[in-house]
Amino acid sequence: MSHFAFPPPILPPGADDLRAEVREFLAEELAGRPASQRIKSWSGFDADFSRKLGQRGWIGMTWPKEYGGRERSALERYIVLEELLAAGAPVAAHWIADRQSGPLLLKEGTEEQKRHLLPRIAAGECFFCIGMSEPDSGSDLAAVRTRAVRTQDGWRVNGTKLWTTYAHKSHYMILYCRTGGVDDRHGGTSQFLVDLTLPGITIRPIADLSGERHFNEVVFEDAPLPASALLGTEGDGWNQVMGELAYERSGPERFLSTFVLLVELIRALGTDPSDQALAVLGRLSSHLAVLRRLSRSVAGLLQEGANPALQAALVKDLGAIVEQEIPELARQLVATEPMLGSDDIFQAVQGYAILNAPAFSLRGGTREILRGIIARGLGLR
Amino acid sequence: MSHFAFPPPILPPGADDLRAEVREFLAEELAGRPASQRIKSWSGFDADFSRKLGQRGWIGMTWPKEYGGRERSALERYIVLEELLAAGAPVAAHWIADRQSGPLLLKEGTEEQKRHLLPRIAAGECFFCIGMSEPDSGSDLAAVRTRAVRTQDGWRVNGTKLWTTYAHKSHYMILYCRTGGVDDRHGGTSQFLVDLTLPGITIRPIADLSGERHFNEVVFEDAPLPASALLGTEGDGWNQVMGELAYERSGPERFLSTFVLLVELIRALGTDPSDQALAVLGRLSSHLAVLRRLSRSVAGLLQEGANPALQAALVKDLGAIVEQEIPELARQLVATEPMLGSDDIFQAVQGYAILNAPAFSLRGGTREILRGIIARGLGLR
Amino acid sequence: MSETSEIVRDMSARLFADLATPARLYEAEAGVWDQPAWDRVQMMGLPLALVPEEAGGVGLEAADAAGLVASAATTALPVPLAETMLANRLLADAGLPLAEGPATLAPARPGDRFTLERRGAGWHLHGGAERVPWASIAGDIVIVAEAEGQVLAARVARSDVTPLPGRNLALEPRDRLEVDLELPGDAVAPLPAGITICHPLALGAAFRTVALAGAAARVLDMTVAYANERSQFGRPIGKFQAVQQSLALMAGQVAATKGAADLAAGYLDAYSQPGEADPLPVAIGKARAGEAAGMIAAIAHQVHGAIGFTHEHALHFLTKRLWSWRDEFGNDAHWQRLIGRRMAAAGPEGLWPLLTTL
Amino acid sequence: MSETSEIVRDMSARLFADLATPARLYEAEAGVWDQPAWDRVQMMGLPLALVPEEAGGVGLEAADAAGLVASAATTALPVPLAETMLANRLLADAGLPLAEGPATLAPARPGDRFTLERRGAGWHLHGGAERVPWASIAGDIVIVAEAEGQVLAARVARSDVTPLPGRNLALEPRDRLEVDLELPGDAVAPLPAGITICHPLALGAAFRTVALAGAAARVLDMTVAYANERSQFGRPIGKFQAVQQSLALMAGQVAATKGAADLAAGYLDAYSQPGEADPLPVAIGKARAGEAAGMIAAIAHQVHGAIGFTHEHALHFLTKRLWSWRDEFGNDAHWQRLIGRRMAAAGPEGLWPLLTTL
Repeated sequence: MSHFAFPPPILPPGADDLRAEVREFLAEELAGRPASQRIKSWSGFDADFSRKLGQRGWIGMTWPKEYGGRERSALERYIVLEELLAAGAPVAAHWIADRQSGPLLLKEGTEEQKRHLLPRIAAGECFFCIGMSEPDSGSDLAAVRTRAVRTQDGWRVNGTKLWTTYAHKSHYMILYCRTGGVDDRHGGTSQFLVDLTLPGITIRPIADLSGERHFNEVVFEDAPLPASALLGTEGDGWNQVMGELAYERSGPERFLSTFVLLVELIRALGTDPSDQALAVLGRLSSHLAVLRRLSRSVAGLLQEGANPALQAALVKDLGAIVEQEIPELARQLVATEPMLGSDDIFQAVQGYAILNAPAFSLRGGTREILRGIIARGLGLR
Repeated sequence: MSHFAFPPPILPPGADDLRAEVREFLAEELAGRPASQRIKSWSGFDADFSRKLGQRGWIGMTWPKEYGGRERSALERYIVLEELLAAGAPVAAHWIADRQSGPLLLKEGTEEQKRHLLPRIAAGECFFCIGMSEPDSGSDLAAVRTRAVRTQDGWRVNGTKLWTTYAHKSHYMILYCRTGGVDDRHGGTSQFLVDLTLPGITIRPIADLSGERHFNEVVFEDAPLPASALLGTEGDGWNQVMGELAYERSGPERFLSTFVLLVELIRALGTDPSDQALAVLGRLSSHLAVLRRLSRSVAGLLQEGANPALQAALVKDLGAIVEQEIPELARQLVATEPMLGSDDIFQAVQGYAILNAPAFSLRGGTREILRGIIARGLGLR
Repeated sequence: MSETSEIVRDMSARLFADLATPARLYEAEAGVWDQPAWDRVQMMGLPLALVPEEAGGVGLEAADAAGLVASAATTALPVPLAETMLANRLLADAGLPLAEGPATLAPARPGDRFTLERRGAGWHLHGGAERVPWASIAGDIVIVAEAEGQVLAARVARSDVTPLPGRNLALEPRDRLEVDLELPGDAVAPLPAGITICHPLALGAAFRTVALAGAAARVLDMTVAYANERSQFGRPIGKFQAVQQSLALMAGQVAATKGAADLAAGYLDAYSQPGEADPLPVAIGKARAGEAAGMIAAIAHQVHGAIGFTHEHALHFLTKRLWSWRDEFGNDAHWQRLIGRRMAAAGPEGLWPLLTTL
Repeated sequence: MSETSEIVRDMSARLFADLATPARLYEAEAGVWDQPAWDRVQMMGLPLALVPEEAGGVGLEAADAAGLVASAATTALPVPLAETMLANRLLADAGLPLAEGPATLAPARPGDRFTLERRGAGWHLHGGAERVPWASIAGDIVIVAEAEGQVLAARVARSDVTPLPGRNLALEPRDRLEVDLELPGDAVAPLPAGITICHPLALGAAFRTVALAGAAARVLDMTVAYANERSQFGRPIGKFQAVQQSLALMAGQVAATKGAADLAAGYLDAYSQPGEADPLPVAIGKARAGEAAGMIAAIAHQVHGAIGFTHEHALHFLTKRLWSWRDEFGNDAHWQRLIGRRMAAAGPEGLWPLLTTL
């Protein structure tokens, strides 16, 4: 019976105080930030803001104190994350480092790597990007062709990474590439910690359909990496990457990407919405409340050291559906012709949401890949 | 550009008169028939009603007069069909014979078969069922195991057919079975015209989840068929069956199955529905109007001798979606706890629709199979 | 969960599975009341799960009691376990004698109301309710009504009323109740402060949410098993990507019913606390699970194909309950509107703070 | 379709494809008006397609004119072909001089209204409209308003007004128009009887429906081609059943836009007939195509993956138009409510007879 459990999340002690503290901080920091900026959610990049967060101790919160962390629980970290997202804070600068690269370093890094980088990440001063996709390897990670070859004093990298979010504003990339034979689809890959100021690395921003430039193409031409750049075990790249996924999939960023639009929708509807609007608001709220419950449950499982890969995939899949539905339902209730940069906030927020919604079921594993993972998790043979 | 055309349907001359005539007939014939019966749509069986329709010349309408037909156009026939369905007339008795078996006989039958059967079908006195599915062959038609073996004076049939709708009330079955080797998945099959009163045939009704008994299991145990029972060419069964499909897939029965519920919904909503109800009514009406346009277009294409297999599959797929949506949307607008046989008509009609809706995307080829056919039609390799 | 509750849970699960055989489910559909099954359930004390120990009950935590309801729902066991648990809890809350057999609660539909008026030493109870679950089977019916500024529970013996029989799609009794009765003074007592007239609806909705989650999980299990077992085109249909994608989608909806059930069950604890009983978590749970139920049933039937559509296959015992229960004690649209009103009242700045109370 | 119209159609299709190069589409997004493209379109006489021959136009049938609009839409050609066709048709219907360059019509949004009042020998035109397509580019703007019990067309030179620039998501001009003008007597004339004040909205909606169908068909083509071309896991993604199922679903929606466009285009013929011009077919067309547009864009982007999300790939020229056009001249919700009112007024017995008039 029942292939997956979602045990009720346990509220950490002091949760209410922490939440109040974060809200107070955000009320002050985001005071002048309009909804048309806040709708960017975790795509909004602001290095100053990230540094301030670091100063408050809200980056790398769960990490050991010796590496700059605060040794707080996953559910306390969850509170900070969801408050940031719900408020539309610009968290992109440190997001990847806090969510993925830091935990990866903690788990796989050498002592030197950890001492060197984790405190700077936690301070909100060191930003990371993920060099995973390639022109011919999107969902099919095992098809990467970028290759690192051993040299006398380290590695030489050649190849092209694509869709690398904020590479042009990051200090480091976690590079996933081939170090072994092409026949060994999974075994022949490794991860590297790449200082993006090294020679032989060219970063070219790519505009997306709304004209913003978050994506990059990163070209490696005989880029020399020191021996110390290897992250984890040579040949173990595939397994290391798979281990990151539960962190990446179950967070509140998987269902709050358009939350700011929902807030603006409520504003636009006013105090006496139609029955139709009430039903839509109620329905969306029920989805978000339940997702939040499930997502916090996964955070609790991760905290306990469980492997909730299936649950995380389910949260991401459900979350993308609701994130994408919000702009579609909003337009049924408030007639607007969306326009980027409009003075009419609803029009502007809706425009951003419409143009960006398609990405929600692509990033972090396409919907189809994710559902395949779920199906295997269900025991479909 | 554009893989499929839907040329505008041409209104046949005299269409309005024909429609008025059918409406008058139905108003009289269905006067006492409550919506809880009419919701059965083309599952409602009434041999008397079918005979009356035959007397009016509304079965086999497009067939040559020499076989009892009226030589009217496909679009005239379309008018009769859609009026019958919209009114919830009990058409099941003659439906298969009129839609599939008759045209198949016309195309593949011997002169003797045609003379013997078509006039009786057109008179509404001879009913057919389709012996296609088997316990281990639902969507995978090529996996049929029922087999006809040549004997001195005909054939001997063994095997089991399943889900044979109204076999227990039909005079004939069009049997699809194996006559060649099992290795030849498609080539080794043929069609037969089976008189269901022959010995060696046992028909066992199967109750469906609403307790109704339309389905049957039909067991053949050394059932002897005369040589004249072969329909079309031995070994050509697969191709013959595929040829039937466009007839089966594009008709108004593919989107009007729950039309009676929509009518009752409008009645339940009264004269001043909420904005939400107006939007839902408008949306459903837009779907039905467009489907009707597309479906009539396919009828026109069939009339011209084109092969609109892709278009027919598209109509069926879209049609099943809307047929299934109607009960789901109705319950958003009118709070009711559905109950079969309730005195409250809406409750009863909704109950029938909910219980039967799952079949709409199974019968006549499952949604998945149909979408595979569409994908191939689009040129996906 | 305590060790005792674990034992209760495991024993109950076995009991439900033993009792809910296809043969008995068919009989129940034909209208036969399964007294032997009820006797076994009662013998285990399950109808008293939600009654505090000091009131003569088992005193399970809400989550554990909900677990029993979910467990019974996975088997489609045709007895009013949830209703009797709730009726007894209401009786205990009001300090009235507990029910001795199967019991139920009313009203069970938004908008249905009863009126209570004092008449001498007793009360006059008047009104009607549609679709009261198991009213024709219950020995006692607990009716909640307002009078004199209080919310009261009235204990009515079914022998004093004549329910008009009806059925849901799963053919469980859902009966109309017309009441015009004189009740003795000790058959009526106030419920604790903070409880509103919507309480029976919220209680019922909470347990229907839990039951939907139980049935949904079972339907997923059956469908996955069928997909692994059934072959078409030479391989198990579960190997086809289209089927896998559908089942993944279904699993997401089943996960949502789990989260919904957790939220809803919380109401059963929360309303015992001082302050007004807030039905918002129930509203969210029932709305979300009710929405999921239809999708889950649709995908289950799509994957099962014709076989799942037959009366002989057990799938329909569960899908018919999904289709029925989603409409009972307020359908998803009802609860969505209630949530929507709360969110609209909270306004743009209050939405997130309200969501984070859940 | 006559031989002449076939020639026009084929020549136009070639012309549109020649003109709408990625380079020029990027320039148009940057705000550059493509005068050379417009000159070529005008040279072929296309802006006069809907004007009867006797009024100096081309006199195409509505279906053929719609075909041109659909054809231009498949290329995302950034000129106001549909708007100018409609403006000229309105001018011809009112017996006013045709436009010499690009033109447009207003109001273009439900609820926007202008007032016309006689002042001496001339007229006073007053009012405002949002999101008037190409108003900042058009040489002439045809404004429809009611006065003295008639529906009138007013021909306004853009040089007399100052549109406030705006853009849709595809960065096509959608401008605010505030008008407070004295017009000479011969700049205003009544439209034929039977035309209502909703006429410009219906005309625009009809051609947006047609354009949605054109863009939708092209998006399907691009997506099928991409699925056959792009490999993942060692084979074209179009071989994966999940992708095939999505594309089939998308094709269904594209088919629906075709049916919708056919219905909507019929209005352009129908309103010329005596009697009231019934916008119901337009309402149905725009509602259905508007609903389909979002699903089509979503599936196209899902199949294209990251590449389709870049500004360099041409997909967004079309999907941004799908997302924009569905909201223009009344979004699907607007038209659905209108249809809903008609159906509710027809009542249970009138629904089917009304549907069969379409």
